[in-house]
Amino acid sequence: MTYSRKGMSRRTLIKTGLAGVLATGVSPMIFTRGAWAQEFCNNPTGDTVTIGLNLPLSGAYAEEGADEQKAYQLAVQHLNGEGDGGLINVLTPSALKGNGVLGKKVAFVTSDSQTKADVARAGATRMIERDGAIMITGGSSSAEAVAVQGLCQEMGVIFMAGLTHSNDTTGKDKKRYGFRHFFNAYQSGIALGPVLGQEYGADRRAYHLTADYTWGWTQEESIKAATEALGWETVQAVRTPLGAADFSQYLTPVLNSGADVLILNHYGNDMVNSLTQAVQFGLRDRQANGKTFEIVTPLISELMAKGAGENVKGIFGTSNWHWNLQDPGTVAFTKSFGAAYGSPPSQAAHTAYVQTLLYADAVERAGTFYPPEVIKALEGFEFDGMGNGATLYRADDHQCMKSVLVVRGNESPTSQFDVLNVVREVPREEVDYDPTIFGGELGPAEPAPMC
Amino acid sequence: MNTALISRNDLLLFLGFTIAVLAMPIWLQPFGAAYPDLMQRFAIYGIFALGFNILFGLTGYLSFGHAAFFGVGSYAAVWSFKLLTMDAVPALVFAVVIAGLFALVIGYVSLRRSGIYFSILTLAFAQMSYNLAYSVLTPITNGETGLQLTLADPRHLDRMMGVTGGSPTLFGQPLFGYAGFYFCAGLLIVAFFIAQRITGSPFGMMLKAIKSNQTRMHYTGFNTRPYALAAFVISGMYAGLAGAMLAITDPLAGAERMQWTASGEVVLMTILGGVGTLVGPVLGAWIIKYFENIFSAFNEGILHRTFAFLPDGVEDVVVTVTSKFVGEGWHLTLGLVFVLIVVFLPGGIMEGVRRLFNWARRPASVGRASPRTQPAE
Amino acid sequence: MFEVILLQFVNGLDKGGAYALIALGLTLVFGTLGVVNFAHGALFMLGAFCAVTFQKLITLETVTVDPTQLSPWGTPVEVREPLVQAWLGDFGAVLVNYSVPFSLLLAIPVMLIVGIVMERGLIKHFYKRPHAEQILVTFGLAIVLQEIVKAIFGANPIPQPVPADLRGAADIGAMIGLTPGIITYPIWRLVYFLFSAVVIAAVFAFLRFTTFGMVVRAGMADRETVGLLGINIDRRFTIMFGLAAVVAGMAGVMYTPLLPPNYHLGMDFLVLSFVVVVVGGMGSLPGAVAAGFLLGILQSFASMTQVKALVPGIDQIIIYLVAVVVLLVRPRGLMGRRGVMEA
Amino acid sequence: MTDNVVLHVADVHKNFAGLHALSDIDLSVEEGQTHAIIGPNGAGKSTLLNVIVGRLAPSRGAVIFDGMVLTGRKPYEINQIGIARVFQTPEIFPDLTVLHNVMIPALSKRDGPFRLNMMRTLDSETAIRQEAEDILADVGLHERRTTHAGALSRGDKRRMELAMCLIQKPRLLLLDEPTAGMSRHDTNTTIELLKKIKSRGMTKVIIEHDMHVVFSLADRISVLAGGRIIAEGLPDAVRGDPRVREAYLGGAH
Repeated sequence: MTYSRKGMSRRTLIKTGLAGVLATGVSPMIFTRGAWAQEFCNNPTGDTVTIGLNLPLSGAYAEEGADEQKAYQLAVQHLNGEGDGGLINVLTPSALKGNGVLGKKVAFVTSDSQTKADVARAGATRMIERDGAIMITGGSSSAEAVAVQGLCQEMGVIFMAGLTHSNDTTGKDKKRYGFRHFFNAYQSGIALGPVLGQEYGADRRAYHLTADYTWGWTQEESIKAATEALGWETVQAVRTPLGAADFSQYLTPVLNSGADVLILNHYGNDMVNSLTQAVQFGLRDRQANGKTFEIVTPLISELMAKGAGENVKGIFGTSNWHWNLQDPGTVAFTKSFGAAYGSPPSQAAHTAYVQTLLYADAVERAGTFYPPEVIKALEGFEFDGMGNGATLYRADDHQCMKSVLVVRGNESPTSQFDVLNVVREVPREEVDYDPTIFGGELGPAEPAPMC
Repeated sequence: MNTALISRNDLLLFLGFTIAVLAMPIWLQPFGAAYPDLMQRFAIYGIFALGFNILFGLTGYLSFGHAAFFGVGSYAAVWSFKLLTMDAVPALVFAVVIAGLFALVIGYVSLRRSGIYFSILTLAFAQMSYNLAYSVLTPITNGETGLQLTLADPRHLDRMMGVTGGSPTLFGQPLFGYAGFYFCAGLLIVAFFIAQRITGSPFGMMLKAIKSNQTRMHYTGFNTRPYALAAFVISGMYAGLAGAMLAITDPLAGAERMQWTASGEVVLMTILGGVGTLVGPVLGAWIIKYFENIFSAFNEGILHRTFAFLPDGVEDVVVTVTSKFVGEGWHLTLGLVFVLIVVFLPGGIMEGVRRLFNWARRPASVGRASPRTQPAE
Repeated sequence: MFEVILLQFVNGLDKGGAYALIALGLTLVFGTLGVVNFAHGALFMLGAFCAVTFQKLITLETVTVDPTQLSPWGTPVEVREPLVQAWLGDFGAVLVNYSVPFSLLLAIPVMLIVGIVMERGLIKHFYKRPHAEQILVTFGLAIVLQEIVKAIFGANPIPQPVPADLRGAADIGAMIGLTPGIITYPIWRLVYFLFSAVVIAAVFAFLRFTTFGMVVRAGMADRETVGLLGINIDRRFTIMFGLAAVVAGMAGVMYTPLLPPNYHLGMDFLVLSFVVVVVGGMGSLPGAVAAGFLLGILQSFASMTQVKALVPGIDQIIIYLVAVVVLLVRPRGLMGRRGVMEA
Repeated sequence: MTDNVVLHVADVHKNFAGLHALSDIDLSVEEGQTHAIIGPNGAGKSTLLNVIVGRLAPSRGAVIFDGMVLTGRKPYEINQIGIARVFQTPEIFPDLTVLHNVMIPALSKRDGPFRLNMMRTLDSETAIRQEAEDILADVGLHERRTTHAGALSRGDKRRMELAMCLIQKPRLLLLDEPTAGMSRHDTNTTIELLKKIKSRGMTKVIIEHDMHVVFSLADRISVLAGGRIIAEGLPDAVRGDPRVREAYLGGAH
């Protein structure tokens, strides 16, 4: 039962049932080499171009994954000229025409990454090897992002990272083929520091609970540096196991430690749980050193805030983006997403959407899908209108330099989505940093001979 | 049956298996699974399950911590790449030896108990390995991000030989794509052969006897502990081999491959395929990996295209219903498959195959007891 | 230092009680039916979602769409009126406030039905089958249950409120005459502890002092003989499974304010439950309680900075380390009987 | 007492939580003899057997076999010394074929307690296989050699277990009620079988309830009651001993 995929019409494919299902998602892997086409991985030759979405559809971050998927679908529609066009209308400068990318209709394939590095890599490999994906995007953790971007570097396929907040992604593990729009732990620290100083004063004693793995450590380090610069004292930094569920044994020592601020360097469900439990320990009703005890969650998203419910009220944190910003980009995107799905987008959805558009735009500007050219087009690209103000895709580390939001849990939400308030938009200049401080090497841009 | 090397039935099974494995790129085509990465995984997890079956299927000890050896194998292989050479052979050897030693220690302690107590001991050791690999052992494991190759790796042997290049090779031959698959397929076939020999050897019979009645073994003059330990170490080495192969085809070792869910996965593979059979665990591994990689990728777009021939309203209904079971709902299908298989085919898929086989041949041959009662001479 | 240790001890007791309660249903099923139930975590999770459902039901609102106003994401603004308060007035408000404890009223019958259906439909066919098959079928069932919950409730955790009067921490130090403000502990955790104690005691008394319990215990020892006496042991085993499901479900309901439940919750507690049950001794009720306290207290102390400084990462592995040590020193766990689950 | 005593149970006591299961047991079994141990239920017969094979450690005293102290050795070591045991409820390998059930003890005899011979095939063990088939022919199970042992009748299981012991050519064979629960016909077949192997010069210790079996096979008889040996001697002497009648046979005979 062997057959060449090339010779089959769509009709026949459908008739072959299961086989058809699988094969339709697949673009030809046997290249017809035209004189015009450079030779590289998955050079699209038909009238469609396929992008690969690596999403956590199962596991603890399935909600983020579902939201990202919605955003990607929306981005693909907009690129193909369907719907209201979304941010295509506000991106400046823009080479996007709303007729696909380089005239080719955009299609996508998906893979369930389960928020596991191994699985994410397997999924990315499948989408590259079998489904002919020209670009891989998505993800909900830094481990995933670092793993997949390493793979993409080897394969010569561009990776547009989704949710990843660790300094490593564009720091010591940065790759020429990997690009991150999301902000990072270091920027969280710089952005949050002044606001904390303003709200809670310069004389504070902080107690850190930190997720015991690389992301947690970088976050703790960044926040420590930022708060100590304010004059705060770090009483204690305690590492907690990933997925501990019950954090009470780490919270009891906080009570009589002499600290008056608790900083939770947790993410996702860990953060939801540790925050909920910390509030129940009465920490926020407590007085310490003559001040009201405070809790800070340096990285927070609206999904986490929803999970923590009431407990998040009045808590400070940072976000990459939030739907109730008032710039034209945000308004357009929120409207477009809301019209399609009936709810405002999360920051995961936003970064996913923007990454897709930025990639497509870079291809248009490069005039080719050839990755080294696309990389050149992305590196050092200055743009505006995507909801984060004027933004630079920094060439040195492929980190987007843009404003960062300091947010605070909403005391009186008007709807189930209205859980966070933007307290301050920290301008890009303030969260700028020297890309060399984290080391790492981007590696070569020439595509690997494989794939 | 006068050849001492291998019996006729075993030979046929082995040849059949070999052909099936080597022909994967052909027969997996209609299932959409005929791409190197997935076929490599089929081979790798096939080996993992084969080895697990030597412990669980033959000896009857249900380990819930085998992923630890798999993970240790991966880490060892990546370290071999980093420190020595990008060649696959030292990585494999190194991984198998380290995993074997690790299994020796854990097996020595865990085998002091049996039944569920043994299972929990192995689970505990594996979870400790996982938790430590994720956090405290980060200098060795690179924690959350996983151990990766970097340009700055010393690679002493390669330096000495003047070899450059950043991806795994076999005697200079790069191992991507189909080369990688045939490399894995070759190892799977060798692993299958060894498993088959073990099953058919006096040693294998002792393992089965331990599963059947340990008390009788003691009163028959056997010290069962070293037998069980040998089985444990062998299956640990299989797991280490599989882990190393995963690191060779994809040079990254992450802590989550040691988590209890990964250990549970190999248990499920084995039971799904058929405990104690040779082919069953491999089949089980293939099915679970197929679900994880292919079934999970059916999104609504693909479904709409598939059912495009239906009238619009019907199409929407069909797509809505189907999409609950594929794509992000693939776990649901997997769960249902487990329940159905174990309810209707307690011996796993292999029992289904056997039943089909018996059903097909029953009308033809009446006296089917005869072939095995023939004297061996 | 004294107060730190005392507080950690209180925390250990609290964790221990919770562990014992969470594992109770598992050890009941082990002890009476001899079934390795990998769906136990899913039952715990289902219980938690009974609380979610109850809360959603009593906070049902009439939604009137105001088409003149648009939300920022472009949909018409919805004006919501809570229904229960409209119907029941003040009692409605009490209901909303105490939604978690009240949802026990929903959880008990629901979990009983779930348990009975599970046992009659599936588990009873597996009493004589190998443990491996029990594991596969219950694991498959657990996946199915959690995927159904995910399809209904989504994957994000859903917070459940602590009743307003029980929020915050109680100063238990001051109650026993220590300096106020030193030994404080969340009220809801204390409630959970008391709840655990009551449920465990009730189950224990039920098995020890009722005819039903006696028959079940006799059935555990020798099923056939009890059957020969004309007692329908099967029916009682069904009820036992239902009871175990109810206990798991109640543990889940009351845990929701501490841990906003998501569909994955069950798997997170599955391994822990098994460790508690095995350390305690398979099927032993007092064993599970003892193991719960042992693990809780040791985990609590292992998480102290001072201890972690001595043994890095000890808090990551303490539970498993205790399991290994206990099983090597006491082959059948703390209070296990000989020959149970050793085949 | 003659010089060719092969098994000597010397002054063995066994207490279970203060309960005297065995006291002052002194027993000598001569090479080649069949020694029966009889006694009422709860007399301590099985406890004694368990002490001999190493399943239970005596509270005091020792078991000496051919000059070697057995006490403190593990069951498998005791088997390797040359002591095989038939259990009251057959301990066999129900999932394996009858032939394999019998080959396994033969391999134990040849290879010792542990050997990692995984690169040979079972089919190449022709000598062992032949030996097993011969023994199976002896016990009348040759036709059933490919059936799974679990499917055998109780009587056949017992005979197979006997074959599993005989193939090791043990120097001492311990039989725990070898005919318990058997029909009269099966009992007689088993007696014939045991008589047949008597000529092979194997020493046997039999625990038995059935007097018909005991008096058909035993060379010497020890009578156990209340954990003590109350009489010992040749069958006829024991039969006539009034203490035995009182303790064991009661008034019935």
